[in-house]
This record gives sequence, C-alpha cells and structure tokens, in this order.
Amino acid sequence: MNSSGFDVFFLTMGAAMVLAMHAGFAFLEVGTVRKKNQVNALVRVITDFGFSTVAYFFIGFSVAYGINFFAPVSELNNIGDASNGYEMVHFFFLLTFAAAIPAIISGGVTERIRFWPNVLASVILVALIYPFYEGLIWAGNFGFQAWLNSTFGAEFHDFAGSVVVHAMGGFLAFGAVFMLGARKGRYTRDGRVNAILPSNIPFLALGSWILCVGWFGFNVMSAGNAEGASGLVAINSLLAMVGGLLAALVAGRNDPGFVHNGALAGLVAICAGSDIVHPVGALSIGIVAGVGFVYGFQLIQTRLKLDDVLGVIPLHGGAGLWGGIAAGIFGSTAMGGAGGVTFMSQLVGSLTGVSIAIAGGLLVYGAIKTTMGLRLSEEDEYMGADLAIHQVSANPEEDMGA
Amino acid sequence: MNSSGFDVFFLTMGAAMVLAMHAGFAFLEVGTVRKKNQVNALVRVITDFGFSTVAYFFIGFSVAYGINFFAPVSELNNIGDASNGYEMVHFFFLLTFAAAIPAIISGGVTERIRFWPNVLASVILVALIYPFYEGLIWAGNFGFQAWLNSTFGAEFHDFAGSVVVHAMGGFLAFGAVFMLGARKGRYTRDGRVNAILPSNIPFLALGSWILCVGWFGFNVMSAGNAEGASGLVAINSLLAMVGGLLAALVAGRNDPGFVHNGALAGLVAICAGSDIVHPVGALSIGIVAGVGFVYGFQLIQTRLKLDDVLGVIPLHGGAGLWGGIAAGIFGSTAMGGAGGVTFMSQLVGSLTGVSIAIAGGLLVYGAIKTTMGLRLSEEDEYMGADLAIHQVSANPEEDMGA
Amino acid sequence: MNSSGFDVFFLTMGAAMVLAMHAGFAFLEVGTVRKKNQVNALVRVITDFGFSTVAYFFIGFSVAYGINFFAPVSELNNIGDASNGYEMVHFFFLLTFAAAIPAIISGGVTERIRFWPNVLASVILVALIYPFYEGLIWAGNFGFQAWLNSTFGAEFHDFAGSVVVHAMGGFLAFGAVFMLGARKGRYTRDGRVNAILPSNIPFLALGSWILCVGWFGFNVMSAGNAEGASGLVAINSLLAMVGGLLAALVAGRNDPGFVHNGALAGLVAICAGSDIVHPVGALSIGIVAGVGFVYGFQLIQTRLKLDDVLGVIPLHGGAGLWGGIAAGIFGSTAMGGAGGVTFMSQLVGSLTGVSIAIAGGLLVYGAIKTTMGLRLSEEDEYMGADLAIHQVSANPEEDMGA
Amino acid sequence: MKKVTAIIKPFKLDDVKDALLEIGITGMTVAEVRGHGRQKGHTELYRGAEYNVDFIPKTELSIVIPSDQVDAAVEAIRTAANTGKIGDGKIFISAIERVVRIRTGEENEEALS
Amino acid sequence: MKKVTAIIKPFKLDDVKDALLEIGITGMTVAEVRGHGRQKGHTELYRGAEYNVDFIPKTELSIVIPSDQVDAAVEAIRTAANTGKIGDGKIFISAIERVVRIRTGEENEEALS
Amino acid sequence: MKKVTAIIKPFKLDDVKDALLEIGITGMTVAEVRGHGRQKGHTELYRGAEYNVDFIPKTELSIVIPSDQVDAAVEAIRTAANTGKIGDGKIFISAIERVVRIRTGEENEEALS
Ligand SMILES: Nc1ncnc2c1ncn2[C@@H]1O[C@H](COP(=O)(O)OP(=O)(O)O)[C@@H](O)[C@H]1O
Ligand SMILES: Nc1ncnc2c1ncn2[C@@H]1O[C@H](COP(=O)(O)OP(=O)(O)O)[C@@H](O)[C@H]1O
Ligand SMILES: Nc1ncnc2c1ncn2[C@@H]1O[C@H](COP(=O)(O)OP(=O)(O)O)[C@@H](O)[C@H]1O
Repeated sequence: MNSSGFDVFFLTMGAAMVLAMHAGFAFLEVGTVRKKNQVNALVRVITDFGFSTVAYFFIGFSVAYGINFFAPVSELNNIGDASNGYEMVHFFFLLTFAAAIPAIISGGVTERIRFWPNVLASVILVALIYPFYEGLIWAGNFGFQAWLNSTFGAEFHDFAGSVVVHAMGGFLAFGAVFMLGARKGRYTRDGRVNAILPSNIPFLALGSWILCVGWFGFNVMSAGNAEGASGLVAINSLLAMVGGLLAALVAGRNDPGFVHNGALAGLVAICAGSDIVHPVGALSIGIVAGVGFVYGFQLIQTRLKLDDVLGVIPLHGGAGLWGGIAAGIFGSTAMGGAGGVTFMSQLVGSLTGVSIAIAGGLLVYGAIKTTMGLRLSEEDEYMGADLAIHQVSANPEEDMGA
Repeated sequence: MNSSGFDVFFLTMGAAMVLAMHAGFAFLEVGTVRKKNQVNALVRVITDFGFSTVAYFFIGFSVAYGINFFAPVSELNNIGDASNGYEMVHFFFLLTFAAAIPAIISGGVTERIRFWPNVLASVILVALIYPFYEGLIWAGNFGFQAWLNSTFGAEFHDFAGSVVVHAMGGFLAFGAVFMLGARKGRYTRDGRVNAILPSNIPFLALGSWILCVGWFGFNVMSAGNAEGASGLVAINSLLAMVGGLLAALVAGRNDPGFVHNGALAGLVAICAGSDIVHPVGALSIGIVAGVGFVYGFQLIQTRLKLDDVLGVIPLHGGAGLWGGIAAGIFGSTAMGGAGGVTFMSQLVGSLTGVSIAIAGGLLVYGAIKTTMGLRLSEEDEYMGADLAIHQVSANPEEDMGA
Repeated sequence: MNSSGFDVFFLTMGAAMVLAMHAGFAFLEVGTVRKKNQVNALVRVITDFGFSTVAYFFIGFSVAYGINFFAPVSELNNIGDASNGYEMVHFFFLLTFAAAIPAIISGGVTERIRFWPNVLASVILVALIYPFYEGLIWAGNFGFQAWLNSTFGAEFHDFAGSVVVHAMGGFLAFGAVFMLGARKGRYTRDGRVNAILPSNIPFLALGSWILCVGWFGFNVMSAGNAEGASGLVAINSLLAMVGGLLAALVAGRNDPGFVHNGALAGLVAICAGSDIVHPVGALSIGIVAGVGFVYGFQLIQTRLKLDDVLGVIPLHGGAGLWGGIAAGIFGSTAMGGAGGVTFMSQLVGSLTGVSIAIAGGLLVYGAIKTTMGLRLSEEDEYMGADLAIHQVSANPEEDMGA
Repeated sequence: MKKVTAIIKPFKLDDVKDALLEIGITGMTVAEVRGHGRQKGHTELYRGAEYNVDFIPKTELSIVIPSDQVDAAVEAIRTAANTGKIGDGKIFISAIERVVRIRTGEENEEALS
Repeated sequence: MKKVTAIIKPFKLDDVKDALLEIGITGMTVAEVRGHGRQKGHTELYRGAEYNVDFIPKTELSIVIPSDQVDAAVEAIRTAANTGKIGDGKIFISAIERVVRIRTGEENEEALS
Repeated sequence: MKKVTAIIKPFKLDDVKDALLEIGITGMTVAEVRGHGRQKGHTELYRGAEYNVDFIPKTELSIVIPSDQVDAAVEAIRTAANTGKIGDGKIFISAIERVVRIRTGEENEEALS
C-alpha cells in the first residue's frame, strides 16, 4: 500500500484545521475591537491570508525550502521522494503557518491601520522575513542549526513553531504597534490608560475556541506524515492549553478575555516542546504562559504604553519566547522529558528569532510609515475603519437604516 | 492491513466537513438577510438538510448509483468490494453534496418563500432531478459519458462538482427566483433597484469561513479513498479560493460581502478541474470567478431584475459553469495541466447540466406555484418570516420583551 | 507500515472534533440564556473543561482504566501494545467525553449557580462518579458486565455513550437542578410557568451545528482505531440526527429551539447502538428521541416544575436512556440489526447508569449546597451572572458605555 | 410655537414623514419607544410557558412648528398614520417658548425649518 | 391636561406600571434613556485600564392625564419607584394643550384613556 | 422652571456635558433619536443598488433647570455643540410646572440638582 495518499490526507486535515484558525484570528479580533471596526477586522484578516498565499507561493516557499511549483502538473505530483502531490499539500500546510504572521500582527495594529499599507507589509513579511528565519531553523539553511549543534550540543528544537511562528509574529507586531502609535483616546494627557471596551465577548470566545481546536492540527500534524503522528504532542497541547486557561482565570480574576486568551497562551508556549516534554511539564509551561499573559498584557499597556489592542505581543511574542526556552528546560530527561535539547541552544535560537523579528518589524513598518503612511486620518479613525474603508458597518440594516 | 477502515475514516472526515458547510450556508444567509428573517434562514437550511437526507436515502441514491440499503446490517457492511460499511459512509459523503442543492437555492429564495412548499421542492430536487444528472456524469448512466468520449475524445470531467453540484444548484435557483418574484420593495415602480441591507456582516463572514474550510473536504475527499488523496487538489483549491477573494476585493471595492463571497466563487470554479489544472491555472480560474461574481451579481439584480438575495445564480451557477469549461482549458497539457480533457466535452457536459437545471427549476417551482402557492402573504413578508412561520424572532428576549 | 501513527491520527481527529463540541455546548447555552448571563455561560463551560482535564488526568482516568501517566516520556510513548504515544491521545479522546459531563449539566444550572461551587462539583463528578460507571461498562471493572452476560445473555452494549456519557450527564443534572431551585420569576405564586425568552437564536443554532458536526467524531472515532472505523456508525448517526430534527420540527411546531435540539436528541439516542442497528432503525430511534424531547421538555417545566434551562434532562437524560434501551430493540437481528445484544442487558445496564447518576447528583450537589451554598444571591441573579461574577457584560462597549 | 408629538405604529413612519414633507414640514425628530394603552398587555405561549407582552413597540415623532401650522400637521399625521385599528396612537400638543438653532444662533420661527 | 414624565430605575418599571394601572391610568409611553445627576460618573477598571461611566441607564415613562389625576399619579409613581437610594429619579410635570386620538379623531379628555 | 431640550450630533455629547457641568448643571437625561431637517435624506449606493438614508442619528439631551439659568445653558450648549456644519441641531425651551424628586419627595427647585 502506498502511504503518500495517507500523508496527503494527514496534511490536508492539518492544513484545513490551521486554515480554520484564521477564522479564529478574525473572530477574536472582531469581538475585541469596537463595533465600528468589526468589518475591517474581518476583511483585513481574510485579505492578508490571500496576499500571504500569493507571496509564499511565488517567493516565500522557495526562500525557505528551495522548492517552487513552476513545472507541469505531472512533475509537481512527484517532487521529492513523494507521490500524490505530497509537496503541494505540504506547501499548503506550511502556508497556513506563514499566513499566521500577518494574522497575529493584525490584532496589534487593528482599529487604526490603513488598508493597503498593511497589505504591503504582510507581503514583505511573508515573502522574505518569515521564510528567512523559517529556513534557518526548519530547513537548516545557512548552517545556523549546525553551528548551534556543534557549539551547544544540540540543534534549536522548535517542533511546531513557538518561536518560528509565534514569537516571530508577536515581536514583528512590536515594531508595527510602535510605529503606528496608540489609538486616539487610549492615553490621557497625563499618561493614564483609558480602557477601550471590547464590542462582543461571544465573538471573542468563538475566535478563541476555533483557535484552540485548530491548534491540534497545528501541533499534531507538524509531524509531517501520518506515521510520525504522536499522542504525546496531542496530550501536551491539551494540558498546556488547560494550564494556560486556568492560570489566566485566576490571575485575570474571571475576566472572559483573559480566560479565553490564556488558553491560547498555553498553546503558543507548548508548540516548541510538545514532542519532548512530559505532560506534567506541559501543564506547568501552560500555567506560566497563562499568568505571564495577564501580567504582560497589563505591563505593556500601562508601563510601555504600547497600544497592542489584542495583546499579541505578550500572547504570541512573550509566550512564544517562553515556549522556546521552556523546551530546553522541561525537555531534558532530568525533567522526565525525551531529551535531545540543550538550554543554551534553545535560548540562543529563541533570542535570534526575537531579534530578527524586532529588527524586521521596525524596519518594514518604519519604512512604510515614512514613505506612504501607515495610519488612518483622525477623522476616519473616529468614524471607524468600517465606514472609512469599506463603506459599510457591521450591522448595515440596523446602523445605516434603509 | 485492511484499507477499508482508512477509507471510512477518510470519507467520514470529508462528510463531516461538508456537513459543516451546511452550517456555513446557514450563517452566510443569516448574515445577509434582514433581521426579521434570520430564524427562518436557520430553520429552513437545517430542515432542508433533514428532508434531503430522507429523500436521497430512500430514492435519490439508487436513482444515481443503483444502490439501496434495504438489507440486513451484515450485508450492508459489505456492499461492493468494500468492507467496514464503506458504501454507507460513501452515501453520507455524497448526500452532503446532494443536500447542497436546496442549501444553495435557499440563498436565492429567502425572505419570502413559504415553508412547506419549499420543503416539497427540496424533496423533488434531491430525490429525482439532481441524482438524474449526477448519475449521468458520475455513474456513467444512460451512456452520456460514453457518447461524449466517442464524439469529443474525452468524458466530461467534473472532479468535485463545479457543474454537478454548483451549476446545478445555481441554475435551479434561477427557476425558483423567477417564479417567486422579487421581495416587496426591491424595485421601485420606475424599475430602479432599492438596496436591502444585510443584517449582520460577522455572521456572513462566519458562514463564508465555514464554507471555505469545509470545501477542502468537498474537494480533497472527492478522491473517494485515502490512497487517491491528492496534494494537487488541495493546493489548487487554495489558490482558486485566494484568486477569487482577491479579485472580488478589488472589483468589489473592499465590500465585505463581495470579498467573502469571492472566495467561494473561486472554490466553486475549481471543483471540476482541481485534480488536473496547474496551480497557476487554478489561481487564474479563481480570479475570473471572483470578478465574474461581482459583475454577475450586479447584472442580475439591475438588468435581469431577478431578486437573487445572496447572489447564488452568479456564485454557484455562473462560477460553476465557468469551472466546468475552465477545466477544459487549463486542464490541457498545453496549459501545464494533466490533460485527459477536451474543451468540447467540457462545454457540452456543462451546458447539458445547466439546461437540465433551468428546465427542472422552472418546472418544479412553477408547478408548486400554481398548485399550492410559493410565496408568503404580503403581510407575513412585511412582518418577517421569523414571526410569521416560527412565532419567534432572532433575539426573543430583546425583541419580544418578557 | 506501522499502524500506530494512523491510530493516533484517527483519535486526534476524533478528540479535536469532540473538543469542538464543547464550544458547541457553550454557544447552545449562550444563545438560550438571557443576555446578562452570556459571558458566564462561556467562561463556565471553558473553565469546567479545564478543571475536568486536570481531574481526569490525575485521578479519573486511572479510576476507570487503571492507567496513569507518571513515568518518563520514553515509557509513556509505549504504554500497552501501542507505540507513538497512542494511550495519550486515547486519554485525550476519552477526556473529551468525561468533560462532557459538566458541559451537559451546565445547561441545566445556568443563570443562577455560583462559580466555584460549580467547579468543585465538576471536579468530583469527573474524577470519581463518571469514571466509576465508565469503568464498570467500558473497562469491565467489578464484574458487572460479566454478570450481565451470564444473567441476560449479553453484555450491556453502549458503543459511544448514550448512557455512559449522556444519560449520566442528564440525570446528574437532575440532582443539580433540583438542589438549585428555579430561577427567580420562573414560576408564579400559583404555580404557572413564566416563559424566560432566549437571547440569541443564531448562537443557539451555531452551538447545535457545532455539536452535530463534532458528533461524527464522537461516534465514528469511538471505534478507537482507524482499522475499525465503520460506515454503519456514520450513516446511523446521520439518520438518527435527521429523524430527531424532523420529528422535533413537527412536534415543536417550527420552533427553532426545538428543531436544533431535536437533531441533538437523535444523536444522543443513537450513540449506544450506532454500530449495530439498521439505518432505518436509526431513523426510528431518532424520531422517537426528537418527539420525546419536545414533550419531555414541556413536562419537566410544567409538571415537575424543574427549571432545567436548556432541557438537558430530557435531551441527554431522556434520549440517552432511550438510546440505551433502543439498542436492545433495534440491534436485534429480528429488526435487521447486527445482534449480540439483549433487551434485558440493555435495560438493566441503562437503569443502573441512571440510578447512579440520580443518586450521585443529589449527593454531590446536596452536600455542596449545605456546606458552601450553590446559588447566587438574589441581587446577583437579578443583575446577571456576567456583572456579578465577571464584572463585564457580553457587549461591554455598548452596555457599559465608555 | 408648538410641539406636536405623535405616538404611531412603527411601520407608518415613512407615510407620516412623507405627509409632513408634503405640507412643508421638514424638521422632525424620531425615537423608538414602547407603549401601553387600550392595545394592552397580552399573554403569549412559548414552549409551553406563558409570557406577558406589556409594552408594544411604537415610534414617537416630534415636530416643533409655528402655531398656525398645527391643524395642518395634525390632519396630515392623522390621515397618514390611521389604520383604523386599536393602537394607532395619539397626538399631543404642547407649547414651546423658544427655539435656538445651534449652528447660527437664529431664534424662534427662523430657527425652525 | 398634564404630561407627567418620570425618570426611573429600569428595574422599577413593572412596579410603577402596576401602580398606575391600579389607579386607572392605562395609557403610557416608555423610552430607554441614560441619565446623569447626583448619581454621577464613576470610574471603573478594566484589565488594568480605567474607564468612565458618565451616564447611567434609566427609563423614561410619560403619561398624559387630566390635571386632576396628577397628584394621584405622582404619589403612585413615587411610592412604586422609591428604593431610597440616590438615583431613584425625578418626576417632571408640564402642560399639554391638546390631545388627538389618531384612530377616531376624538380630542382631549376623550382621547386619553 | 424650564426644560431645555437640545438635539445634537452624537459625538458632541461629551463636550456638551462638560460645558454644562462647568456652569453647575449636573442633572441631565439623554436619549438616542434620529432626525430629519435641512441635513436631510441622501441616497447611497450599496452593491449597485440605491438606498435612502432618511433619518440621521442624533442625541437628544434634556435638562430641567430654574428659569434664570436658561440663557447660560443655551449659551453653553451652543458653544459646545457647534461645528458650523448643517445638522448641528436645535435647542427647544418649554415650561415645566412642577418637579418631584422620587427619593425624598422634595419639590421644584429643591428637587433639581
Ligand atoms: N395617556 C397616555 N399618555 C402617554 N402615552 C399614551 C397615552 N395613551 C396612549 N399612549 C400611547 O399611545 C399608544 C396607543 O394608544 P392605545 O390606547 O393603545 O390605542 P389608541 O391610540 O388607538 O387609542 C400607546 O401604546 C402609548 O404609547
Ligand atoms: N435637572 C434634570 N434634568 C433632566 N434630567 C434630570 C435632572 N436631574 C436628574 N435627572 C435625571 O434623573 C436621574 C436621577 O437623578 P439623580 O440626581 O441621579 O438622583 P435623585 O433622583 O435620587 O436625585 C438622572 O440620572 C437623570 O436622568
Ligand atoms: N422643527 C423641528 N422639530 C423637531 N426636530 C427638529 C426640527 N428641526 C430640526 N430638528 C432636529 O434637529 C436636527 C438638526 O436640524 P437640521 O435642520 O438638519 O440642521 P440645523 O440644526 O443645522 O438647522 C434634525 O436632524 C432634527 O432631529
């Protein structure tokens, strides 16, 4: 029996689940922003996904893996050792990761970013910056992994992308949010934070649930083929999610936003080590991520005065970085893990990713800001991105009275 | 190792994903109609699904494939060469396609159709008309495919149903919409169109996302068994979806309804050729479908004066027809495709389907109109289908003040 | 080829689908309660899931199956005969069933239960009471199945948990609802029922759709491994769902709540016998479940004066019990089923489950009521659980005016 | 000047507005209200349980006009809002002492229209 | 005739309505409003950030009645709406010059009730 | 005592509120309304079809105050609500005969503030 068909099936399910996560990103954002920006959140997320696909198909994938699809179908079906067009569904699966980069950033820049400058940034990030680091870590490009291995005794281990995807996205958002500035009315003249209340908790929760469920495709299917599917990855994802949500419940004093984001923080943090840490380690990793998210969110908004609307810097950036490092701690055999990792490789690998992200974000968003401008006019921001950009509100029948 | 279990697994996932698409149809409609018709949209879609199942189980499936399930369980488990009851999950998978017919039409006739006459139409379509054409194309009934093959050098190739499902549904809707007439207030006395604004863009987007994700089950699992799963089908579906959404974004000037429906137009159009066209061909097919939807929608409402509420005639009918023909263009080896198709077979096969659909729709809805009546009373239409048919509104606590 | 990887894949999909069902439970409840209790419904469901995971991981799973995970990863990956960490994903799959217990009860106790006492009850049920009965039936503990076999000629057959999960949850809810008492204003002084209208039908329907789709993971993946996947289980689940929804449509006179819950009643009832009854038997089982739900719901609220908000006692309890018994009727070869069941074993096995649930529910909720109190203060109940417990409403921007 | 406030059935708003425009009254303010009157509380059944609908959705239309237009306005509203069924609504007339247009500061009759 | 307008706490509406019905006043119109007064703006904390609640949800109840019923109506509203806490609301009385029932054209006292 | 009712642009509410607080007027009631006037119906295009926006969202602010504060209040509202563009709104002044504070039973001037 030919196993390629099964692997195509396996990755199709994974890709569909991570594709669904993009709907999750959209609804998490729809629920968190004000009503006048809901439509824009929806359109921006799906548009970013569209342009990301094009960017990764024509450029990004070959930057990372040196594979492209400019050959007749008959050859495409048999790239590599595989048949059944395995490499094409593999592309699809990895694209859904790449496209998560703008989806993550979206939650930070929402309610005030202009439409096309945002698209441009997404394209640059998905075509070049993300695949550069992705290739460094997952394709062994430029000898970085080999160097870590010879220097610190192991490669940098990031099974499903705590750092490659999440910390990358979260810290790219840092540059974007910094360049954009805070929403009008977010800070008083004397520097206190004004709360801007979310529009719709059920949509926020819906987004979180979709992300949670899809995440099992993100993590388990990161094995790449059905034969390698691992029950350990599944249970660890579960326990980290639970650790994150329960910790955020307590630290966030029952706030629904914290609870539902806490689950995601746990999942972000477990990606890197889900195939090597012990389930109790996964629970601990999740707990730290959940508490870290609650305090990180408040710290960033009050101390750093960064108006990161959904808290993507602490959620994806902070928890992702923690996940990369935590794999070096809880993955060791001393902690009941499977071993094969070293703390130093994890630390250096993670910080390298974070540095690239911060530098890349400042650069890309800074350049766009100075050349074409990043931000809606004050009037458009006041009116809301929905009417300003899309000429329609979230509930047209009710709002626009026909 | 016995592969039937895997194929059952494969098709169960496919069927579950396409079942989910029916929720997608429901929410796309809920979001697009006025608030006073939301409940009816929901109940009508799930009810249609229920009656479709009964109709296809007792009649439709044997019309198309000559298989029925009126034997003891022990025999059912081993119909055909398969074990593990493969044919029964195959029925489930194909039913979710058949039931898409009334789900598609629903978006055209909503806000004014009576409940039970609509059920009756759904039953007739799913028991007889759809399976007749389905059998013609997918089961080789009545020698139609053989004739195409000998006349034009290839069978009509419709891998996942651009024509068999979507054009069929979309052009059946033509007859339904025509017989029903426009919603009250849709056209002014001097023939201009009045906009009737959608109630809820987030629900519309939710519906679209569910459809997009489920579509990968629709297309990839159309292989029928796990061994045949094809990465090409997956990547082509992705690229056509993206082509459709980006084209509709631009052509529709950022309108959220066009963007989210554009993705679906791309997916409709790629069904037929997803296993044979090149990914760049798929992107092109999607782009044409997306632009076509935007202009087709406006054309139908302003020129043809058909009040097709969700635009299912251009979306499923137009894009489906285009998909059937496009497979004959982009599927050729000259265009980098896998070959094995001819333009003429695609054209004739597609137009045959469209003709059956138009004739069938006019006949069925016309007959019901003259015998029992199709349309809500003016008063009920004004009050809304929710209160008129279901005695409850979409937000009872708020609307009906307790 | 090693099949463990495929089985891990198989159960991961099953677990993810049943995990999604918890979102379904949440939205079914969000839509049914009043607006002032939506946030609480969301937070309570996800929190219950979190604590259930911890309780089942540390205690419940070993109560039921004698397996725990307190060993290094290298050993965990090979528990039992399996590799790839199969037992860990098996845990995940079974946990999603165990966690359904509080999710089911939640719909009965909503709008008035205190937060932490509810968590405590969930933990006790998932750590001890549910796994006790689960082990009795599914792990052959304490010789109960052996006794049934020798006494009545067959073991108690509950393929996917009509009784083990649903009747257990539904009748545990009986004790909870009884101990809590009715919502303020639910009954007039002279004993008539006041309707308390649902807040949001689209969310209710969304919850139902998510549950319906996820259920195919619940049932089909109950085979435990891909080789055992059965098309009969899939088609039977489909037909029972359809039977339930159509019957509830008619009996409930087009009410959207009844239709969408009727589908679930059919699915609850088919779990037990889905692998042995004939599809037409499944349709009949669903029809009875759908009608039974409509009348059971009204009976319980008007005659028994139990304020079971979502109707979980008739939905999960009533239909679950019926499903357990029905497997003994329609599963017989005389009815075209696969045989291997006896009516008496089904009856005794089901009633044993129901008895344990009623006793357990009264005991646990009674004990918590007398020691720490179960119910919100009158003022908090009036204000709503959202503001009382979570300091935030479902639409903060709109409700809390910033 | 007088204020004419009409409580009408919501679906009659468009007709009433058109009738007022026809006689040259263009300034008006509308609010969603709920009313109780002869057309009063009724009891409905929802899934076997009763509930009371005490207040019925109505639309409140207010126009401030010169005193000599009151009769014409009342007539226009009456004709347009009438369905002949209970619950058609009421018109209340009261005195307005002064009117100011915010934009220009114009007062009274000049500020109307 | 007089118009009696009461700004009350929303959850008191049912009690006030019943109290008015008891003294024979059945016609009333209700609107959702937001109020500011002694019970004024407070600052709350949401996820570590402050926000101001300047206006508090209130219900505005208007009844137009013959002048001689005003005292009874005021008394009924006061008793029913009183919780003794700040923010219980106010009653405003003003003159109504004319009333018309849309359905029948009846005027003034006949048009009330 | 007088009732001063201002129909203003919704986004000006905060400014108007602050202006009133500044001159010592703290009691106020606000409602969401829709208005028609000089700034009237316009036609928009949605997906190739036209629709009419007949009424524009406005905010209605009512304050009941002693007669001698009316001028100050009108001035404060005018200044704060003015954008100079059509649709800025109107201020209507009418008489209030009696005011009662529900909580204490205080009447008239005492009941204000
Ligand atoms: N005395 C009143 N004061 C204030 N509003 C009233 C009064 N009487 C009636 N209304 C309003 O007018 C509406 C219609 O009045 P109703 O008595 O039901 O019918 P009709 O106008 O045909 O006599 C009521 O719903 C209520 O909003
Ligand atoms: N002068 C006023 N003009 C208009 N509305 C007022 C006035 N004073 C109070 N209100 C309304 O009455 C409500 C209650 O008044 P408040 O001063 O808070 O408490 P109390 O009625 O107990 O004195 C306010 O929220 C506001 O809606
Ligand atoms: N005569 C009137 N009676 C009641 N409300 C009015 C009247 N005239 C205007 N309004 C209200 O005031 C708002 C603004 O008036 P408009 O004529 O558009 O602009 P402006 O105030 O600049 O003259 C209107 O939308 C309406 O709500």
